[in-house]
Amino acid sequence: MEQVLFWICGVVSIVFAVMMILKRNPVHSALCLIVVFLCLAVSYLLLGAEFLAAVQVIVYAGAIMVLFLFVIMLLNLDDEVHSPGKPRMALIAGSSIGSGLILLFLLTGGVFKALSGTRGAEKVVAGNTQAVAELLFTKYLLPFEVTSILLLAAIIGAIVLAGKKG
Amino acid sequence: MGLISTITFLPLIGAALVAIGPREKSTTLKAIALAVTLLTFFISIGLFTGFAVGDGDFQFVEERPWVEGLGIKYKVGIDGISLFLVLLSTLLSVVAVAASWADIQKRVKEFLICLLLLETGMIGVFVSLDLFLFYVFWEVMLIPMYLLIGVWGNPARRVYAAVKFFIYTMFGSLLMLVAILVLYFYHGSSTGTYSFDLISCYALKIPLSMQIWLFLAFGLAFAIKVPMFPFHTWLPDAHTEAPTVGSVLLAAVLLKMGTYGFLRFNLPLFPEASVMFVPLLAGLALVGIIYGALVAMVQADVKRLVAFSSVSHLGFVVLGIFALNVEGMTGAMLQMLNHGFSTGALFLIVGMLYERRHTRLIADFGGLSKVMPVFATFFMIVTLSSIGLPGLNGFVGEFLILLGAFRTEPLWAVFAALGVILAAVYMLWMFQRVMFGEVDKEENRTLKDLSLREVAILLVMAFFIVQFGVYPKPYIDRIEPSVKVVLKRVEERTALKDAGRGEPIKRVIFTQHEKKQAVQE
Amino acid sequence: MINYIWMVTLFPLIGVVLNGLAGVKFPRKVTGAIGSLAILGSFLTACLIFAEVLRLPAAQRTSEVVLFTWIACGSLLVNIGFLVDPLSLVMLLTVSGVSFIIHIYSMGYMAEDEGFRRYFTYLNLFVFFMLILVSANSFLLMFVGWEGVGLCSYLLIGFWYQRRAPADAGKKAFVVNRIGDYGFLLAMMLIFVTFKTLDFSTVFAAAPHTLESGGLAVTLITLLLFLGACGKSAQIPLYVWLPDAMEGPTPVSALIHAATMVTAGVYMVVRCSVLYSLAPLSMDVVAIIGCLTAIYAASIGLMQNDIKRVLAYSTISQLGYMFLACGVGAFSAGIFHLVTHAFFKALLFLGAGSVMHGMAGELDMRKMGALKSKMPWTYWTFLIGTLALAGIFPFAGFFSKDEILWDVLQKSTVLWAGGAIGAFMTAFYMFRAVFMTFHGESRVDEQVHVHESPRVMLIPLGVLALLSVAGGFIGLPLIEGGNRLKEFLVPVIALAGHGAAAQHGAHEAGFEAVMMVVSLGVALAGIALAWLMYIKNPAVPEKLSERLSGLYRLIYNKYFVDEACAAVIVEPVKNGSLFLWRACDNKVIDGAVNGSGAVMLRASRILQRVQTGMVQGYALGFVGGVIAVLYIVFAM
Amino acid sequence: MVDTTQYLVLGAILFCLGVAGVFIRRNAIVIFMCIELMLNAVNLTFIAISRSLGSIDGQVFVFFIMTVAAAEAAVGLAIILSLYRRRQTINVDEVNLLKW
Repeated sequence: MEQVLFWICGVVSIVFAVMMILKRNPVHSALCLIVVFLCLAVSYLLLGAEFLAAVQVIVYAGAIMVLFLFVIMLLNLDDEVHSPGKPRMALIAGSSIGSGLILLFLLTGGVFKALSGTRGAEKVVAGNTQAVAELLFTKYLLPFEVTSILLLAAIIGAIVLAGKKG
Repeated sequence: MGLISTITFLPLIGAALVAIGPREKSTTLKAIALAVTLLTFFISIGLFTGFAVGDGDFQFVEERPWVEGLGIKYKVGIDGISLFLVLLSTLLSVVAVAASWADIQKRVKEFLICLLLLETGMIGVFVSLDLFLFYVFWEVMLIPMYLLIGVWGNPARRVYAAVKFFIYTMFGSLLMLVAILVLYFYHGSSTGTYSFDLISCYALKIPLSMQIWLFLAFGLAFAIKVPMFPFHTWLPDAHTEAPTVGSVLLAAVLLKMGTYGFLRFNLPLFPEASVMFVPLLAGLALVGIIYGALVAMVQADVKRLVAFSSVSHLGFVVLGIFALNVEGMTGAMLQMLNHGFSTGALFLIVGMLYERRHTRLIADFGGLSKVMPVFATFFMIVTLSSIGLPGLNGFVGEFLILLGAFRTEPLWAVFAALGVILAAVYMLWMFQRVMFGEVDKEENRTLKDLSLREVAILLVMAFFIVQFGVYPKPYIDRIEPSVKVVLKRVEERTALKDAGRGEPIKRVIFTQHEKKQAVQE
Repeated sequence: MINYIWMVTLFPLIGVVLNGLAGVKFPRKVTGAIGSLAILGSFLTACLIFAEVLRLPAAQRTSEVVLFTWIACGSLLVNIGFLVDPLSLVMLLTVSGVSFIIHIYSMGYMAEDEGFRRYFTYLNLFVFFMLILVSANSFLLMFVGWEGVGLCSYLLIGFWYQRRAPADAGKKAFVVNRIGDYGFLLAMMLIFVTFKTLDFSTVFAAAPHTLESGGLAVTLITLLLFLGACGKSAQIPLYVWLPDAMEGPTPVSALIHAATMVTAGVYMVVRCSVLYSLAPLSMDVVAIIGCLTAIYAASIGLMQNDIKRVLAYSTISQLGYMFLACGVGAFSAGIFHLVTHAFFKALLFLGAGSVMHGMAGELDMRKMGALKSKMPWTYWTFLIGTLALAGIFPFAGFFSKDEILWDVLQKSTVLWAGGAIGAFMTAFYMFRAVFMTFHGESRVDEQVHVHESPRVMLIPLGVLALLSVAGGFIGLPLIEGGNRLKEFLVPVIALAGHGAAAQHGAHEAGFEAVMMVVSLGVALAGIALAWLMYIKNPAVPEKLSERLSGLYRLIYNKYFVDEACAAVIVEPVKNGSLFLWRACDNKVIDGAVNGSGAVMLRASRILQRVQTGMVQGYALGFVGGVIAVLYIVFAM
Repeated sequence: MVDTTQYLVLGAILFCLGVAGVFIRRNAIVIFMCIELMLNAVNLTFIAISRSLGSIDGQVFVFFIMTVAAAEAAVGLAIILSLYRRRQTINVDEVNLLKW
């Protein structure tokens, strides 16, 4: 059962990711991206990270993508015309992606080899959110506080940058 | 706070005073600067009077730890070699401030600060006995000079000239820094204590292979400063673009740091290498003499002509140093001072002409000696002194150098003496085109003669020009012992025979009984 | 009184200081007076010292007065001191005497010149340096006088600096002198290396046993010294500056280029007679060059039309005689001719000066003629001078020139023949000058109002004429004790005793008398030829010049020496240094320096291309970097 | 039970697609979205490995990554907005002021 669900999410997310890249209209790309995020949320569930799945849906699909859509709408961008003068760039991009993919496959193999020996028991931890919260507020308290400041900075930055120019 | 430290840092305090002073009232600023430089000069006369004549070693030595960890000490002191160079710097700083009274209009405050900083740098270089301290002052002296040329030079190519001057000297001094560090570590490894102290470095036994590289590194830095033949192209540019005062100080004092460096560092620290490089450096010096004189002949710009004449004169000095005998080196020391006065005065004179006519091309002048008779007499005296007319200061130094060179290698003297003829040719040709002939150009007719201030300055220079020529004994008595010390240090570890006579290294010439001696040796 | 010798040189110095610095406000008379009195002072002191030395026995006549040490460095010790001995006294007397007379003369001659004060300052400075040169006690001090005199001749030749020609002539004189001084300088260094000192007394005392006679060292020293002498006394290679030196005021030519400065070379050779007698090769070189110069200069003198140029070439020729005398070892004869020449040559120059003064600056003899009636006093004094120069019996020139010719005959008949030809030519061109200016029909154009010079100029002419006549009697040949000058000089020249050819046997006397008549005859023949060509039928010179036009033009243009030396020396040096500066300095060295700067610039421009401005290009860089790192870390 | 390698492969593919998207697309916002995609791919690998290691730390990291992503998105969009306001375009090629 889990296997089937994984394959569905995997295929759907890849298909929609490719569509996101190829779509002319930015809004369509945004929508495709939302679908990809949802599939990922499902995979998090499969991996037993319910809390993160929820956060994923809320934060990414909910907040960030809405923000994206909002900005796209604000700038009412027309379709991206295929800029003529850039065949060269596409070529480079294509080749680099190809090589990148191959390399990454190698790496994942390599990484996995290093990790293979440590397959711990996949115990499903009850109360995933409690565990995450407990860990978050003990061991990772400092990063937690730092991220709050980071968010504050981001807010101020966004206001200043996008604020009403005099 | 010993005598030397006061002299070195008084101008610095003066610079601070000027910095505080009111910007718009430029005359008060100049007055402060003049007062400070005069005070420094009078104190430095204390050095002269307190100097023990017969003693060749360092006197007035002050030593205070600076950075113990690295073994860097604040050690200063003078001997016969640096005594008169310090006096020259203090005196010429006074002359510089006086000469720049009317000359500099814009940014007077910064100008005076640069001048006083330059003075500190100059004196510091001549008095420091710690290699690190020497290098610090060497760089300190560079920056104000760069600013002097770059900011107050004449607008045409001053930036090019300033940058060229800076990069040329910097290139050389970086190599010197490397050499100093090598010396430092070698000193550490061979004697256990890491120190930059010059005196203890003198005692080091450096293997010949290392000596050669160190000699070349130090030598290059000093050769660029002298300037010797291949490295001299910065001098004409720096001189033509520098303000009058800038080129006076540049010619009179800064050029001497190169030759002083040879005497203070290259010869005593690396004797075997020095003896090895004598033919090379003497050769370059000879080329410098003849080349400088020949090229000076065809210059259309007076300042450029005088610059090339300095290349020729300093070629003599280097030849004197590398004759490696008492007469040659004492003559070289004297010629350094003479060149300071005669070329300094020449630049002052050209500056005065430039102030009146705002041009330096010889062709623009003609028949000035009728229009400005007082100016003509001073110009005549200085020209004759730079030609080396006996009775004036140039001759004593030049004759001793030629004598020293002749003792070591007669051929050197034969070529070097050619420089004496060429000097007469280009100086008199220039003098004739500027001063004689009829007053054909309209602007020359209305030039006003020297003001009282200008006469006072030139009188000071003329006094020393004559005094050196007629009675050089007090200077020679103080220089000779220190030169003998340096020579003895070179002789101890090289093939040269007894220090006093400084017999020629290779062959002895002419007289029968000396031939017999040569056979025995 | 001897140790007041430094007073002799001090007086002119006081004159220079007074006239030069304080004299701006003095009226002309006072300036002239100060100048002349200063020289008179030194002349009188010289006479007092001369009298005192005369009373001393011959042996102790040389003494040295040292003032202070000038340079004491290493093994070199030079002090400022003066040598009082017969030779220097003779020179002192001649120099101060003649210059005093010329000072008086120039008070009149330069009366209306606006550079009057400057002129007297320079003249006094010149006499100061000349007296130092003559009475120095060491080579170095003599060199000080040597170059000082060169400087003053530069200043005085270029006195009228407004005009271009004098300025050029001055510069030429100084440079050519400097070339001579180059030789002197090298000789001094050689002497110092050999003897460890530069003082005359020690050098000449040590010379015979330190230097091997005829050896390389002594020959080189003497030849270099002679090069210096040639520079100063205008001998063959370095005489080019003297004819141009006539651009200066005439009293200057009289003083510097006739009486004193040019004789400095002869004095130096005589002073170093000890060294020269040790180097026979150098003696021959001196003699040959002397003889050559005598003939060569006389030949050019034949064709000159400018009266001062004629006298200039005759000076060069007479100097040739003096060197000829020294070359054959007759140093005292050389000095004797030097002294007499100083008198009559100064007289001739001053005479020419007063002719110029009367003719409002006209120098070209072709525009003169029949001035005899208008300027009688000048004519008669000029005639006496010419007779003395030509070597006619009772006059000074006869005795001194004859003594030289006689001593030369002892050595080699060829040189004697040269000397005789020279004498013939001298007599010819001198009388040609006299006939063209004073006799024949007047070619003077009308508006020139010819007048006799003022008395202040004529008295000096008279005195010099008297000296030209009486001068000869201090060196009478044949009669015992007649040659008082030679006896007086013996202590100085005796040092070189064995070199001199002084064996006057009894039977020689008759032969010498015959030779005196022969030289007198040669001189008279010259005069007769001149009279024939310029008085009897003036057409002859034109006809002669057409027929030998090639030779005539050659001699007239002074053998094209000036143009040749300009082309051979001056141009190549100028172009060479131009090339040196342009090619070597600018292109090579500056090129390398700026080149390194340019290379840096070009390299940085290539690197700039990386900044394409394309954001994605940079991203590509990142990814590439990441891949590379991962590859290295994991796959390697 | 789905083993971790498959998740890692999925994450890798998504990541490469994100990278490709960044190069291919001209529109700044779409590039921005691709970057978000890449971030999520990384999150996926994090969680997959955290599960295989059996420790929660990985998930906490993902949590932090998400906050950073949010902050970054906000600021990024603000930048794009001001860029658009100034240059009236967000086509990456035309924003090449830093070009030499």
